Amino acid sequence: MLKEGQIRIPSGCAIAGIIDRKGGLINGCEIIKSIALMHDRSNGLGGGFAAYGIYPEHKDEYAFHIFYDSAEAQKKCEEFLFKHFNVDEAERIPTKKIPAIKNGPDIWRYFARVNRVRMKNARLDESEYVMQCVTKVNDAFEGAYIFSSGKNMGCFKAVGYPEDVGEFYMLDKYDAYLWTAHGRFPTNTPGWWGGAHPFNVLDWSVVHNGEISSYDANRRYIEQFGYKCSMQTDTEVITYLFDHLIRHHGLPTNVAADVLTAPEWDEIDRMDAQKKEYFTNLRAIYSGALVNGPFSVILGSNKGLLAINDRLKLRSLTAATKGSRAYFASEESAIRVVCPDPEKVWSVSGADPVFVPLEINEKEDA
Amino acid sequence: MAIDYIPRSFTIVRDKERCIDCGCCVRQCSNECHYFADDGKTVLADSQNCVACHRCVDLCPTHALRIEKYICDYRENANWTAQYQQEICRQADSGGTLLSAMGNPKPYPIYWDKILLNASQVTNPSIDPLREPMEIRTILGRKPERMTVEEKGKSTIKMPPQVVLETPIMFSAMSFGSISLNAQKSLAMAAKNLGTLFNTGEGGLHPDLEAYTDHAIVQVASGRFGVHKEYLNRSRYVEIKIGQGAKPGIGGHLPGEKVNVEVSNARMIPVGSDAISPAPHHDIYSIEDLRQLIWSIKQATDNTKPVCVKIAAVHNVAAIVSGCARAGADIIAIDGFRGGTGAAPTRIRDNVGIPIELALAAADQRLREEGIRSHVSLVAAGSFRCSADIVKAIALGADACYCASAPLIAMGCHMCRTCNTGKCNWGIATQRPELTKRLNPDIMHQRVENLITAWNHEIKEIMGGMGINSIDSLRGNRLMLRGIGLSEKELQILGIKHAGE
Amino acid sequence: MKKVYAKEELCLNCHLCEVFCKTAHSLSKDVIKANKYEQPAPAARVKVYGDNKLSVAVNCRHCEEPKCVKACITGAMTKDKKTGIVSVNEEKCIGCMTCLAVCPFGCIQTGKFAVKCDLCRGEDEPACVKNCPNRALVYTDLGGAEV
Amino acid sequence: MKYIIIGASAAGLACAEQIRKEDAAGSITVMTGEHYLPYSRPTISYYLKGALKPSDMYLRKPSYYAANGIEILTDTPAREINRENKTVKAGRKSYAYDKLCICTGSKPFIPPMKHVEGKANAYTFLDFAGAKILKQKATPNTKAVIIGAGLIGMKAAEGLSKICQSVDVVELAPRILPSILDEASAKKVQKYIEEKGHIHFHLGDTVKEAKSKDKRITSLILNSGKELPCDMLVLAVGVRPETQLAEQAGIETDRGILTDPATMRTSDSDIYAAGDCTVSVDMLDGSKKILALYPNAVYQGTAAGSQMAGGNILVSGTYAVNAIDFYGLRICTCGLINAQGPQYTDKTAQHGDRYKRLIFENNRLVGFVLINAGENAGIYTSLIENRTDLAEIQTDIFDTPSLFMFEKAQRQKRLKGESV
Repeated sequence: MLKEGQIRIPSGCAIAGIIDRKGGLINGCEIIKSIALMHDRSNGLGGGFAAYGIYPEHKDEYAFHIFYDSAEAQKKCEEFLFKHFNVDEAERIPTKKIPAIKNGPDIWRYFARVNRVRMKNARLDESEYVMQCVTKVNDAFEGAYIFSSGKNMGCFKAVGYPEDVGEFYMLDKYDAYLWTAHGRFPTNTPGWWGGAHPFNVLDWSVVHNGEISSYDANRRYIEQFGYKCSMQTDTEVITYLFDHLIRHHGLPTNVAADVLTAPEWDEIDRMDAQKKEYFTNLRAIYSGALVNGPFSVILGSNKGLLAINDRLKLRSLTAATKGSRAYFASEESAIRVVCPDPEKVWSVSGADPVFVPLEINEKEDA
Repeated sequence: MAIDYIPRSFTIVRDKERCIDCGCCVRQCSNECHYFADDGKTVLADSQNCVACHRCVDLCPTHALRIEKYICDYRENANWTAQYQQEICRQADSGGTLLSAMGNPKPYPIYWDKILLNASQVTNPSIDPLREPMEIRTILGRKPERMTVEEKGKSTIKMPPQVVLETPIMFSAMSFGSISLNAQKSLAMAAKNLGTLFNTGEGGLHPDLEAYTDHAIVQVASGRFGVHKEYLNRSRYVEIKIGQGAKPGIGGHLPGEKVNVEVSNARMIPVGSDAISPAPHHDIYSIEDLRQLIWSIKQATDNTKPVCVKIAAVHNVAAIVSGCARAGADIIAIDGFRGGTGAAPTRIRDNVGIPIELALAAADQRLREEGIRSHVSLVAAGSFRCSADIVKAIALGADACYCASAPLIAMGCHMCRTCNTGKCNWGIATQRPELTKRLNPDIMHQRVENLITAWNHEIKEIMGGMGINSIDSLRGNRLMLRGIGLSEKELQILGIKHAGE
Repeated sequence: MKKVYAKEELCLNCHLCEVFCKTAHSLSKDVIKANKYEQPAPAARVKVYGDNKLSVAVNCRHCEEPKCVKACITGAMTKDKKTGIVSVNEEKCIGCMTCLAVCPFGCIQTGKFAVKCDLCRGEDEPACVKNCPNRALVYTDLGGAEV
Repeated sequence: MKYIIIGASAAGLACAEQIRKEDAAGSITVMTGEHYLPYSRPTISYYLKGALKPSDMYLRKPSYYAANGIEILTDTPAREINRENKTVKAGRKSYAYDKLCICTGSKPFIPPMKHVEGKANAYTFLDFAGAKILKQKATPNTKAVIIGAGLIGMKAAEGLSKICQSVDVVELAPRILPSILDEASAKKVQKYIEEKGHIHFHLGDTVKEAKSKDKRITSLILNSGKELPCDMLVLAVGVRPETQLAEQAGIETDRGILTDPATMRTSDSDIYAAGDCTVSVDMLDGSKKILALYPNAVYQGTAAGSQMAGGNILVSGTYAVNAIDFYGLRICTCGLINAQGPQYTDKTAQHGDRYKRLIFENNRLVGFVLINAGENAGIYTSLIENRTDLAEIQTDIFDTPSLFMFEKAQRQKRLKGESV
C-alpha cells in the first residue's frame, strides 16, 4: 500500500486553539482537556499540539523537533544540521512511556542559530534558508523528519489520540500563550507520526479539519513558487499558501485569509467601489489560491491566531472570548469545558476569517 | 460528356405516401437536388449533388424525406480506401489543391472521450447547485505578480486591463466573409446577452455590429484585413492570429465570389478580389517581432485592452506558449487540429497539428514549471462538442474555451462540410442574399443563448458533484480527471492518473 | 387588434404557410390528408408571391374600413366588432367574387365561396405565423410599425 | 332628429346603418313596398336556381333592426313626398321627417310590344317576389322566353334553365351581355353557355308581337319572322331609375335623380338620394351615367346617411365593377369597358379558357374584362381607382396582379395594411 505522502488521504478531524492576546501563559492541561472532549472526532491514528512561547530562554534560536527512525538517520541528519547551523543544545524531548503511544520514532530537539557564512553564499534570507534546509532534510534524508522548526515554539505530535499524545509529551509541564491542537481521523492509512497535525513551516502551524476539493488546483498553483507538496495533505498546501502570501508577498495575515476564503461574486458585486475593487483584484490575481470545499483551519504563528472557515460554512468552527483570552474549537462544548462562562460565543462565518493578534510580539515588530 | 468518376455520396429517399408535392424542398435546396416533374405537380430528386445538409429533411412539412448513405462499394483495400481513390479522381479532374471545410474528421484519438470526471462521495460532500451559488465567472488578462494593499479591504495594485466573462465559453473567430453577417450578428447578440465575447475573425468589423463592440474580440491576422485604429479600439480585446488549428502554418483564402461590397468595405479590399492572408505575418519573423506588434497594439489602444495571441497546436506548443507569454501576450489561445474552418487545404487540415487536449496539458504544465501560469490567461479551442469537454479543458488548465462549430450547429449547421462552396443552405457560410436571409438573427441568437445557458447549467452541476462551487478551483485541478484506455505516456502528458487509481 | 404582418426581407419562399393554412382549415387537421387526400380540397387563405430572391406571403389585412364588406352583395362578408376579424359566412356566400374584385391587396382567392383569412378564428397564433420557419410572418398589434 | 328612408335594399340599409352610427338618438324609419325585410336582390337568381335558401338571402338577422333602433315598415309603399311640411304619405298615414333619403332603386324598362301588356304569364325579374312567382310557375316542360341578354336576363335564363327544358333568349344587340363584354369575349361566353345550359339565343332580334289566348301568351312573333311558342315570358330588357316619387315632389331628375356626386344631396337640401335611382358621375370619364351596381349603392347610402346625420363621409369616386358567374364561368369586369375615343387603347391576352382584356387611357388603366382570369382583380381595380401611372408598375401588367407590381415603399405600405 502506498506510504503516506505518496497518496492523498482523505480525513475528517477535530481542531482546537487557545490564545491569550496579552501573552499570559496557559498550561498544557487546558488545551488537552479541550481537544480530549472531541475524542470521537478522531480515530486514534493521529494527534498533535503546537505551543507558542514555550522556549523563552531560546527565544532567538530555531527549535528543531526531529523524528529519527534509526541511529544512522540521526547521524546523517545531525551532520547536515551542524554544518548549516550553530547548534547550542541538543536533547531528547522528554516523553512518558504510556501504553496508548507505541513504538514511535526517537524524538530529539535542537536549539540552533543560522550559520551566517553558509547563509550568505546561499544568497537566501534567513527564513528561506531555514525552510530550504528543512525541506532538504525531510525530502532527502530517509528516516529523519523535522516536524517543527520555528522560534520560541514547538509542535508535539504522534500516532494516537490527542489526549494520549499530550500525556506522552507531558505537556502539562509547558506553559504557552498560544496553543493549537488536532485529533485526526484519516482513512486508508495505518497512521504516521510525521503525517499528524499540526503541520509546521518556520513558526507557522496549521491544524485543519475537512477536505478541500480545490487541492490539486491549489497545489499546482503554489508549486510554481518553489514549494514541494511532499505530504499531499490539505494542511500542507494551506500552510504553503499562507507562507507564500504572507512571507513572499508581504500581505497581512487577514488579507491572506481573504485570498483563501474570498466571498462570492454576487456578494462582491453588491459591495462599495473600493471593497469591490479590492476583492475583484484579489480573486483575479490569486484565483489559484482560492480554497474550495469544506474546511475549518486554525493557523498559529508568533503574530497571533487565525481561524478560517470555508465560504459555504460546511464545517463547524466556534469561537469565544473571555478577558484577554480567545478560544476556538470544532464544537462549542470543547470551549465550555475549559471556559464555562465566555463573554462572547459565536460561530465563525464562511467568508469572514477571525484573526487574534498577539500584542506582545506586535510591539517588537512595530 | 466527360466520365464522372466519383459516385454520389448520398441518396435522397422520398416517402411517396407522405409527400404532398408542396415544392418546399425544390425551392429550399441551393444544390438544386429537388425539382418539379414536367406536370409541374410531382416533385423528383437527383441526389448527385446532395451534401446531406438536411435543409429539405428539416423543412418538409410532412417529414417525407430521408437521406441515406449511397453505398457504392469499391473492392476492399485497407490502404487504398474509397476516399483516397475519389480524392485522386477529384484532383485528376481539377489539378488543384483539395479544399474542404470544418475540423479534422480523421479518427485520431479524441482524448475528451477518454477522460473521466471525479465526483465527491462521503469524505467530501458534493455542493448542491440549487442551494449554493455556483460561480463560473472568468477573468481574462495579465495578472500582476502580487497584490499590494494598504490594509484589508483597500487595494493599491494597479491592475492591467481585465476582461470579465460570466461564462468560461467564448465564441471562436469566424470572419464576416466566411460566414454571413446574420450569423455573426446572432453570435454578437448572444455574446452580449450571455456576458461573453464573439470574435470578428480576420474579416474586419461590419458597421451593423457597432452595438456589440464591448463584446467583440477583434482579430489582427497576417492579412491585416480591416485593421485600423478605431477597429482596435472598438473591441473588448485584440487577438493576434498567428495560427488556426485547422490549417497550421498557412494563411487563409477567401474566394473572390464571396467578397461582395459589404465584405470588401469591412476588409478594406477591392470587391471581388480573393482575400488571401499570407502564411507568416510578414512583419513577424521571430518572437521579438511579436513583442513589438503586441506593444504597438497596446499603444494604439493606450493599454485599455488585453492582447491575445492565438496559435495553432503544433509540436513544440508548450515552448511557443511560454514564448508568447514572455513576449507580452496577456491571453494565449491554443487551437487544436479539430478546430473548424470555412475553407482549408484537405491535406493540411487532416495531417497537420495536434489535439488540443495534449497541447493544453503540456502548455499549462510548462507555464507552471516556469512559475508564470498565474500571470497569463490560457484559452483552449479546437472542437468542444459538449459541456463535459469544457469542464475537462478547464480541469487540464484552460482559463476559458473558444467554441465555434457548436454554436453554428445550434444555428442550423449540419456539418455537411461544404462551406467552401459558399452555397450553405442554412445561411451561415455564404454571402448570397437569398441564402443569408434564412438565418434570422432574432431567432438564432436565442438558440445560441439557449445552448450556452444549458452548458453553463451542466458545468455548474458537474462542479457541484465534485464539491467545487467556483470555477477557479476547477482550473488546473487535474486530480478531478482520470484517464481510461490511455497509454502511460498519454497519461503523463495529460498529467492525470488512470481510472481506478 | 392583432394582425399578421409579413416581412419580405425574411420570407424564404418555402410556402409552408400555405401548407399549414390548408391544414388548419381542413376537416382532418392532418397535414398529409389535408394537402393530399381530402376532398373537397381545403384552400390556403395565404398565398406566397415572388421567387427565392424576393418573396412575400399575403393574407387578409382585416382593414378598418373593409372594401370587401361594403361590396359583398349577400352580407356574407362581415367585420366582427369585437375581434375586428373580417370573415365570410360560408353558407350565405354565393361565390360571386365581387369582394375579390375590390380587394386592393389581392387577399381573396376564388373557390366555391370566397377564400380568405379568418386569423384562425382568434387562435392564440394563426397557423401561418406558427409554422413560418424564419419569423417572416408575425402576429402583433403594433400596427405593422414593428414590421 | 327624425330620419325617413324610402327603399330597404342596399342603399337604404347602408344609409340607415350610417345614420345610426353617427346619431345614436335620432329615430330612423325605413319604408319599403316589398313584403320582405332587407334582402340581397342579386341573389334572387341564385334562389331561382336553388343554390341559396331564402333564409340566407336576408342581409341582416331579423333581430338586428330592433337592436340598432332601425324601424323597417314593409308593405308600406311611399305615395307622396310633401316637401313644404316635410312629410311622406304612405297608405293612409303620413310620416314627418327632418331628413329624407330616396333609395327607390330601379324599375324594369318594358319596350313597346303589341299585346304583351297585362298578360298573366309575362313577368319581370327584379325582386324576390318576382323570383318566387317564376319559381312557382316554371315546370320542366314550360317553354320560357326571356327578352334581353343583359345581366338580369342572362341570370334569369340560367335560373330557368335549371327547371325548364326549353329556354329561349331574345336580344336586340348582336351579342349577349353587351354592356360588359366585347364582341370576342361575348362569342366565347355564349358558346360556353349554350353547351352548359341548353339555351337558344336569338340575337339582333326582338319581339314584334305576341299571340295569346284568354289573357295568356301562347307564342311570340319576332322581327325576323320567327315564331317562338311561349308559356312564360320574362321581360329583362333593362332597368330605369325609379324616380316617380322624386319627380312628383319636384326634385330635379334627368333619367335618374340628380344629386351632388359627393354628398348625395338632391336639389332639396333636406332630401338625399342613393343607389340605382340616382344618376352617378363616372369618375373615369366624368360622364353622367346610371351605374346601377351594388357596391356603389352601399357607398352612396353610407355617404347620404353620414351627411344627413351631420357627418362628413363623401363618395370618393364611382365607377362600374362587376363580378358574375354563369355555370362556373367567372366573369369580372371594371371601368370603361366599351369606351370609344382616340385616347383609349386596349389589349387582350387569351390562353385556353382564360381571357384578359385591359383597357388603357394614355398611361393609365381604365378598365378590364376578365373571364376565368380574375385572380387578384382587386389590384387592377385599385390601379383604376387610384389612377396609377402604369410607368410605376414593376411587373408585366398582364401577369397575375400581385404586390410585386409596386416598388418597395408602396409594397411595404400595402403589407402593413395601410389603406390604399
